[in-house]
Amino acid sequence: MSFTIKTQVFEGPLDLLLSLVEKRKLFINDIALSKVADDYVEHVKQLGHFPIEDSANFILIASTLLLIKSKSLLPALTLTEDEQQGIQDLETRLKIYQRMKDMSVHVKRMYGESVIYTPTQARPATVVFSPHPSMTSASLLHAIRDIIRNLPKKEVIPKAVIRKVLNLEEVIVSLTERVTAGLRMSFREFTKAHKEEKVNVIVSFLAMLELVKQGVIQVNQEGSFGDIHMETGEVGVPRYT
Amino acid sequence: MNPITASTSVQATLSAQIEAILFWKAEPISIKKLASLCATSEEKIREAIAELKASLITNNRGITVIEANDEVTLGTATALSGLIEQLTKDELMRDLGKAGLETLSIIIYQGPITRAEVDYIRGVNSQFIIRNLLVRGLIERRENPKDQRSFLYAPTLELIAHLGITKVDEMPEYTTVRNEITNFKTATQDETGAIDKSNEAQNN
Amino acid sequence: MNPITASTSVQATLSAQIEAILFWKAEPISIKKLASLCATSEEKIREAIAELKASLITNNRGITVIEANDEVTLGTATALSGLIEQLTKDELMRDLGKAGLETLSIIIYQGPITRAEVDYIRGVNSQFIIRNLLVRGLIERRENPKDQRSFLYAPTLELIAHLGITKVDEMPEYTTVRNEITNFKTATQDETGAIDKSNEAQNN
Repeated sequence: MSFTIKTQVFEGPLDLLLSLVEKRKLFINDIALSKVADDYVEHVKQLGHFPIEDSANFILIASTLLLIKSKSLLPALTLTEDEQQGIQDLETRLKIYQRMKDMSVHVKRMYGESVIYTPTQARPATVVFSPHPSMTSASLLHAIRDIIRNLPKKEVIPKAVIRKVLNLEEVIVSLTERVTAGLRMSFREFTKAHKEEKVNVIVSFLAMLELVKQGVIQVNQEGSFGDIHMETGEVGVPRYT
Repeated sequence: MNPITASTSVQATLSAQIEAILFWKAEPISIKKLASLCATSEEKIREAIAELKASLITNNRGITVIEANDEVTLGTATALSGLIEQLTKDELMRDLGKAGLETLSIIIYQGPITRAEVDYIRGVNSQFIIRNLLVRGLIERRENPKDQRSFLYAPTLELIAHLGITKVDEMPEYTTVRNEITNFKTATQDETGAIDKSNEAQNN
Repeated sequence: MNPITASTSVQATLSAQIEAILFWKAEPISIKKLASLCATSEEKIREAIAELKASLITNNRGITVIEANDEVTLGTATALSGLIEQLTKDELMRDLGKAGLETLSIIIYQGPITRAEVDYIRGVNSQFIIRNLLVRGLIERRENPKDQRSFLYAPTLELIAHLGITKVDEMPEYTTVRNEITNFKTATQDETGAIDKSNEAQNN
């Protein structure tokens, strides 16, 4: 686990992801992404307080990464077309982002280095009072009203909703409770309660993987289209592999 | 400034240096001032000006050097004066459109106001629109008592009279509008300091 | 094809006309507007601009033509930027900030581009940084011919001038990078679906 990266400020989830990939000197592909999935989740946990709408972006990418990782761990896992697309998209975005990051070095170096200056003022011309017929009190009021209407407002996403959908910890807690109580249940059953959004499925999945990682539960899948069954392992005695 | 740029700028001919300065300043400059800006003698400046003048004529360029009373400036070539005169007329008649009305309304309702603030309220850069409004005598610019490097813009008396009022506060909904914009400015300024950031290249 | 001598002599006058107009206007002017002012075709204007540009370079002149988004303006030659920099009182804010640099690079290398696409590449909401760049006059927004509800963002002449280039394709690796990105995108089937998803909350 790296602690050097922790102090860095990331512009967004792709910035973080790219720095993790580059740190390991990997090319952008699914293997690289599965390798950095754990690092990414770890960093997202440490980043802590970012604006709620950004955290949604971070967590969505975390879920895609864990999907990639779980596919590499459980090759039998079948991905839906959407999920497959999501993985490909992430790769593409990251590749584009990487090229843009490279190019930003040029922009930074060149910006302000040898400026082409444009004239500081208009060529001297005699000022002739020349209002345009469109300039009336009424049209000016209309114009300023338009401006006021278009003043930027924060794009507010209701905090309560996002919290409910994307709070990892809550999903983990709920999953842990149900697993310890019921000992054996299917992943599909668990996600039934949250099926409104694909995000929920992914987050549940992510939470499950988190539990797997912590050794709280074990996963087995019967056949490639079968349900994933979870059962308690040695609860309270984490195993690290 | 890196050494490469510095050395190339030394290599640029004196007449190119003079041309760039005159072009950029857009107003008459004395020979003496040019000599000091280019760190050379007035004699050399005169030679370089003659050179520039000749080169502009030989190459049939659209601009020319105008000299009077030991001052020089650039102007458009006399052969093109008809075109430019037409352009000037068209320019004054042209409808400045939505951008013009917007900018003018901000200066009327919020003036005296800096260009940075106009930019910030509009969400786009207003440099050229403001120049246009100045040339048309619709707005005027004054010193900013709070900041020597920037100017304040306000409607001209002619504009106020043209709008059929005697003072800006007779504009419809003047107080309401002013308050609404002030609220926006104070709310966002605290949060982001965005006005400061937009201050660069403020030279108008 | 007309006799070569005849056509070059017509173009020489045209490039002088353009130079005079650009000089006098001292602000960005569209190719279309130039064509109407000079009563000729946009095609001929483009040729004449190329000629003017070449002639300014060949004759080591102090000024240059910069182009972006079908607009042109005159500026001081890059070789003289050090000299003018010493004369200007305005402190250029060179630091764009990390988000600004990132967003600007995307708009330079991939523009004209929608905000949804910028968001998609950056993985975060770019509303405020885009507004900030608009206010600073570094990018401009225009109608999106493909979608009336969204806008396209592109570098301004001001940005091109700040980078010390005369056209956006003078940026290092410009064509290579643009092609590469097109290839990345076509490699991913149906990636538009993904862009649509990030389209929500697009109101800037």
